[in-house]
Amino acid sequence: MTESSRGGKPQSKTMGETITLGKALNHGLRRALEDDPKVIIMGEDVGKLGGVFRITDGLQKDFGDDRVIDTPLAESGIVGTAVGLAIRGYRPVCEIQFDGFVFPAYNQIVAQVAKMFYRSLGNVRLPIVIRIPFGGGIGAVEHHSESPEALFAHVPGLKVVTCSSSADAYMMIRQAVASDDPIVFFEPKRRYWEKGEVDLDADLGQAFPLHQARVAREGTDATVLAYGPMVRTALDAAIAAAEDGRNLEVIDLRSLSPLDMETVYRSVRRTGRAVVVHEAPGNLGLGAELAARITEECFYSLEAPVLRVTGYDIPYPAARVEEDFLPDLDRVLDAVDRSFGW
Amino acid sequence: MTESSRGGKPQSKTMGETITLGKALNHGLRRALEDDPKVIIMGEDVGKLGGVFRITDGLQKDFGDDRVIDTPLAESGIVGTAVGLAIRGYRPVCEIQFDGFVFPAYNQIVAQVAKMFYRSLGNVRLPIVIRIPFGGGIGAVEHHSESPEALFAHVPGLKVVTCSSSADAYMMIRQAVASDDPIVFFEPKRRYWEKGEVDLDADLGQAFPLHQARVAREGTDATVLAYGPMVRTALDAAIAAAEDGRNLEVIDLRSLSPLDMETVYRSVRRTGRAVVVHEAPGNLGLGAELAARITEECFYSLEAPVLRVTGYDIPYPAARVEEDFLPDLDRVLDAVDRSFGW
Amino acid sequence: MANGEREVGADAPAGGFVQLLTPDGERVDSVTTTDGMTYSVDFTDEEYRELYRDLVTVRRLDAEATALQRQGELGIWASLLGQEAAQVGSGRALRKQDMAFPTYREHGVLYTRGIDPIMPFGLFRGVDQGGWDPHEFKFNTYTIVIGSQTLHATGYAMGITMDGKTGTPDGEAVIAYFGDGATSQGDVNEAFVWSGVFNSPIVFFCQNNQYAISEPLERQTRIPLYRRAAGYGFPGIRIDGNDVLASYAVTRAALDQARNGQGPSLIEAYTYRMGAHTSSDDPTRYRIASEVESWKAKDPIARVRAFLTKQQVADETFFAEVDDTAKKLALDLRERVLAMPDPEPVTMFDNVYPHGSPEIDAQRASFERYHATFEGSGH
Amino acid sequence: MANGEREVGADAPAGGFVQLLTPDGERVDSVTTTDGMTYSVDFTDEEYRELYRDLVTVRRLDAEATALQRQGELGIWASLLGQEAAQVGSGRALRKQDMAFPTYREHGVLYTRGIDPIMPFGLFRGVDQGGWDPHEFKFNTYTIVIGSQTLHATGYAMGITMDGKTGTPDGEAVIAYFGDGATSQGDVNEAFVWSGVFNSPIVFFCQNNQYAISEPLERQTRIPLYRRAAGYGFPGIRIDGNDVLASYAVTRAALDQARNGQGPSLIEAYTYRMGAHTSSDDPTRYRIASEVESWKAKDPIARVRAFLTKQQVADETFFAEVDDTAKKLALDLRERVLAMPDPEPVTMFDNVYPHGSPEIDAQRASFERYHATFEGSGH
Ligand SMILES: Cc1ncc(C[n+]2csc(CCOP(=O)(O)OP(=O)(O)O)c2C)c(N)n1
Ligand SMILES: Cc1ncc(C[n+]2csc(CCOP(=O)(O)OP(=O)(O)O)c2C)c(N)n1
Ligand SMILES: [Mg+2]
Ligand SMILES: [Mg+2]
Repeated sequence: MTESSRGGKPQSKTMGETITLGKALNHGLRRALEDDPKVIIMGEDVGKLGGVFRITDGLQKDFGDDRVIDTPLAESGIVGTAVGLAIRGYRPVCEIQFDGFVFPAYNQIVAQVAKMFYRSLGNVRLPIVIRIPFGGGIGAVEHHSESPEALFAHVPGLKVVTCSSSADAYMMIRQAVASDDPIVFFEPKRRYWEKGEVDLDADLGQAFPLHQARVAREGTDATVLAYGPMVRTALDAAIAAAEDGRNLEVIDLRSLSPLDMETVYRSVRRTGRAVVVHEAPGNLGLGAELAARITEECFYSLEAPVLRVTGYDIPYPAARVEEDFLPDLDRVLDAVDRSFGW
Repeated sequence: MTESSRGGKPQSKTMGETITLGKALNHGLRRALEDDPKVIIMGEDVGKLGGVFRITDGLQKDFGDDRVIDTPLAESGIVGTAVGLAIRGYRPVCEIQFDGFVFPAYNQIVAQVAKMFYRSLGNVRLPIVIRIPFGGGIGAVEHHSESPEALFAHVPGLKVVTCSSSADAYMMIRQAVASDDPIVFFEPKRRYWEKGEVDLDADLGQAFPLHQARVAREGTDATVLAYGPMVRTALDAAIAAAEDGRNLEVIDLRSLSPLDMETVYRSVRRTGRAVVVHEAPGNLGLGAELAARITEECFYSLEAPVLRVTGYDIPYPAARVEEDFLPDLDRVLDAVDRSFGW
Repeated sequence: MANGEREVGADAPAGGFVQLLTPDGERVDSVTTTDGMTYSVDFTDEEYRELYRDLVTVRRLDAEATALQRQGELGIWASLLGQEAAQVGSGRALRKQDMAFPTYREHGVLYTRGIDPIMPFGLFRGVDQGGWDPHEFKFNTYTIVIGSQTLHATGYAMGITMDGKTGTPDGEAVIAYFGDGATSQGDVNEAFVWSGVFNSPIVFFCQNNQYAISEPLERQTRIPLYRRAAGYGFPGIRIDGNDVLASYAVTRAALDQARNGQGPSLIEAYTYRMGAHTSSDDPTRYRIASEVESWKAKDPIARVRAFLTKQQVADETFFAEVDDTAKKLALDLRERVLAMPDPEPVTMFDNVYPHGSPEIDAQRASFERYHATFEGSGH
Repeated sequence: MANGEREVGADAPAGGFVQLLTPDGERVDSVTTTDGMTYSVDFTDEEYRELYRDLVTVRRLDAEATALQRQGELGIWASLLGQEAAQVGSGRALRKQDMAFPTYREHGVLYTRGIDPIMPFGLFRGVDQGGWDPHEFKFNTYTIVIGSQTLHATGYAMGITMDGKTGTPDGEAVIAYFGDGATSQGDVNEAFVWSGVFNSPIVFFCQNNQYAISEPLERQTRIPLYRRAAGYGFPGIRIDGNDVLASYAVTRAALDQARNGQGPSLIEAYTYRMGAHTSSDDPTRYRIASEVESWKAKDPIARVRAFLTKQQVADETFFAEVDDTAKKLALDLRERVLAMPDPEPVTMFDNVYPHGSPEIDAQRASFERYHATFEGSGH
């Protein structure tokens, strides 16, 4: 920034502010509330407290308790009443306090939210966003560190997205709220405090498409597929690999359902190797689907099978060993090595 | 059966009776109730009605309403109280009336049933069986034809099995009830009325292991992997393929978690081709996991990618078009053709 | 709300209920409950006759559906036989602006909303999952998963309050239908919590038809269901569910209270499922014939006919004309059901997402390609 | 059960509560409710002193935990500060054969069950998910998902009936703990349905500490919580949750009714969470200091001390000894917590399935192989 631009009245903001991912979500929700009077936020402790992660901080104060609603403590109730509010014309954004507490609402999500549009032959739209902070690495007790995204991505009628940076957090939450599709929005809770640049004036119409993957780092030797909290891990691995002379491409999937496979295929056809990284247990995780599709589509381009670096097929373990459960830089590099050694 | 054996007192039963799969389950549950006074059955309409599919027919009459319990209409309550009964020393067998009605119990299943053993450091065992009639093809309305098995197989701490024949139905339900692991037992509802031979005197100790896959038909040219209702479809396809000179091996997976991959690998290494068949939507279905594992393990043996023949990624459609949704003989053969054409 | 002596009608269960028309067709002028609510109706002769017509019509259509199912034309049917008064009374009590959330059995309420009675047949025939526009008719889709719709109804009612559409006589209100079995589901009880906390304009209308498939009421509760409401701080009342006048009067009053800003209430319509749970069910396995017989004497239609006759509000000519008109409607319905085309298989890919999905598009395309290969091959 | 005038104690909320010891340390001899139950205690001096010791001890241990958390030795802590009377009174009311199902905050009840107080620290330190044997101590694992344990408790109680262990004075009973927020969960309401239908020997013990994290009671109900029970057909009663005598007397009576075959009941212990929800919480965001102040005057321990002093049941020497012993226990606890070893990472593969799983075995083996490659490399 030049001296003069700093002094003068900025005509066109360049890249805007550097804020945490959590704050970016907060700004995005604020914009959504401003942009459409039908948008409401509901959940446990979202009001005065601003949510346990402060993602809704200040919103009830500014928009009133009719638009930012502290609900009774019952997740089925949160999502079930959101369905009714959506039928009434509202656009509810539901906050689930932690990943492990979404299951009381699972029935309403898979049997109602996902199906009402289909059931009603397109007559009833449910523009509902269900926000879920997910993933581990924060030293928490049971139920506070899970990655249940596959349990939603498997369900037709839902769309599932997740963000990995402040910029995406800000735009994607706005896009999700503006979409008429029911969307489960996973927030990488251990990245809430990581900072990044956000253009707060960005126009929704110009945004990168919500359901498109993004090449987070270009590379030539192998493709690392990640999303949410693991994008940072994958990028770190790519930096480390570069030191060993290996040039990894990192793709941030962003949309988990639908998957933007074109971006993935394009990369893997070039690199011939793919490694998928996620925190969720490997068995029937996103890595399985990605591996299956990549293999079918890029069969003759693959130099090695698609490898998976994931959580183990055990309940999320005690905090003191979670670092051994979670994929990290070393495990990603190990998988890349194995791919090259195939 | 010879004239004399029919007249005399049978010393050793040969293969026993020919009964429907549903009746085999009924016999198996009866045996389980007889064998262990701690076994109880609970669910909606399991008593006088014998369940909507009559799987528990006559059991309340013979074992009393303390052992075959008609519960209030609430699935979370059924599974949640089963947890308490299990802690008390009982071995509850819960019936969920239809696949689409298990979701109110999902929270209790994934956060409690699956985790109590882990949480308690092995102090609390929950020998619970959750029976779920699943799959389509019976011309039913919404929620009565779903295949949610992946939503359970993805969850660590649960074991998931399904049967495809009367003989397996009889033994597997007994094995499941006798196991201390929490087991989700999927019953192929549209096969309830298919008949097969069952040795009612079979000894539990001699049974084929519960979590082992079975080669349902030996073949050399390609491996078809199926489970539950699709095993019959796969076998039919194999017969049709044989007419075209293609010799398909059909594997009945039986256990969906854990998967018996050794049996699968052994076959695919031989045939070089695999097709997975299931009714559930393809995205993140069992086929994805099987494809991922097979590709990783048999990379250099595969002549073509593992192909999937599955339900589409849409809500289960109206009954009048379900035959177009469900994998059938033609679609299996088409996939086999595509595999050979790769 | 404790139901007091004044509410005990003929054949009332212990605890009594609000009854304005006895099984014999005697009118009870008005009923005042222990907490001071007075219920009565003030219908013109014409209105009485139209109520009768509704009752006969919905029963006749239901009978046609049962016949169609037996002939293999429907996959399944959930009959409302015996529950006509509960449904027609409460349905007619709704004002135009009120919204209803049904289960899978509210064909009578659907009829009162002015929806073409053929609508539910798509679902039961298996050609779709329900075809009407819930917004146009203010009658949501049928809901099969027990209890779910009570939370939808509660959310909708919260929205009415947020829209400022309560507190006046022409405000809006919601009615949520559910059965006796449903009262055990967590969702229904959460709906009670929510609507109490938010004082939402909603009437919970529970048709206690004594059974949840094979399970008698005692499997769901040990006290009368209307008393559940007291635990959440709003009124509960039991009505003779076979009395269309009580159903009308009490629902109308509860809806008006709701629209006036007085919050939720629960109505337990004490009735009986005269037929099987659905066409797949065999009730002889779990209930005795004499029980069904005793309820025949409380038929919801016979009593209105007796009343109309005694009061000379209607005569045999009228009754015959009603039967005849209903029959014609039923035959018309039958014809139209038989003519319902099977959907094009490829339409199963429609309406998965408002904004569509490239994955669905790809699957639709591959489905079409695949089926094209069979063209002319007899498939 | 409506709470009548006799139950109104000092500082009672509207509707009253059972109080046997006022905040000033005055004993109320006995309380008779409108439905004829009389509550009183008959403790020896020694028993009073031991109750006091329990209260002081659990508070002291809790304070140590809070300190340990601040020092980074625990990941999180859910303090029971302010709820000692509710927990110690109800915990001591349990007989040896009774089974308890706690939330994550029942450290006081855990203590009364004879479990080593270090046990919950595994969970909060992050070395395990809870270590004691629920069968040995008749105290189940902590449950974090709100409400789930109430159904487990109900099932366990059904099992007691099936075992024929009710209907006698030495029968068994169950107590299920949960908070005010939990009353909104479907599961808790289903537990009410179930236990009513099966007349199960269970006491639902709700610690209404006025908040569910930041949300005040009004977000969960518009009437007192104890009245919820009436909707399911069993008694509900409110007690002064800061009165250890009321907590003991009413819980003991409810458990004895349960073991005698008289079925479930609900106790609402009206109390206050003096600290933060957990160590991660900042209560200044949602509640005012004066509210906390007003509850300090109702402290559950001060009143017992005042009573013991007035009655000359205990003197300063005794109080000093109790403090001293509690302090020693706390320091011992601290040392043992600091000495708690981090688990071997590979143990995370243990106890996934009673019968094990080849998949877990394979992952454990590959985990070990992978880690072996780092040996000596500083990892
Ligand atoms: C969650 C769920 N569980 C089970 C079922 C299967 N089922 C359909 S109707 C029914 C009984 C419903 O009883 P009730 O609520 O009294 O309504 P009724 O059918 O008597 O009108 C059951 C158990 C279902 N539809 N949804
Ligand atoms: C199903 C579920 N949703 C949300 C949470 C997060 N959470 C933990 S404690 C709590 C509040 C509980 O309030 P209450 O029942 O009153 O108990 P208290 O903590 O006050 O003792 C919440 C919302 C949870 N643990 N489980
Ligand atoms: Mg019913
Ligand atoms: Mg609380």
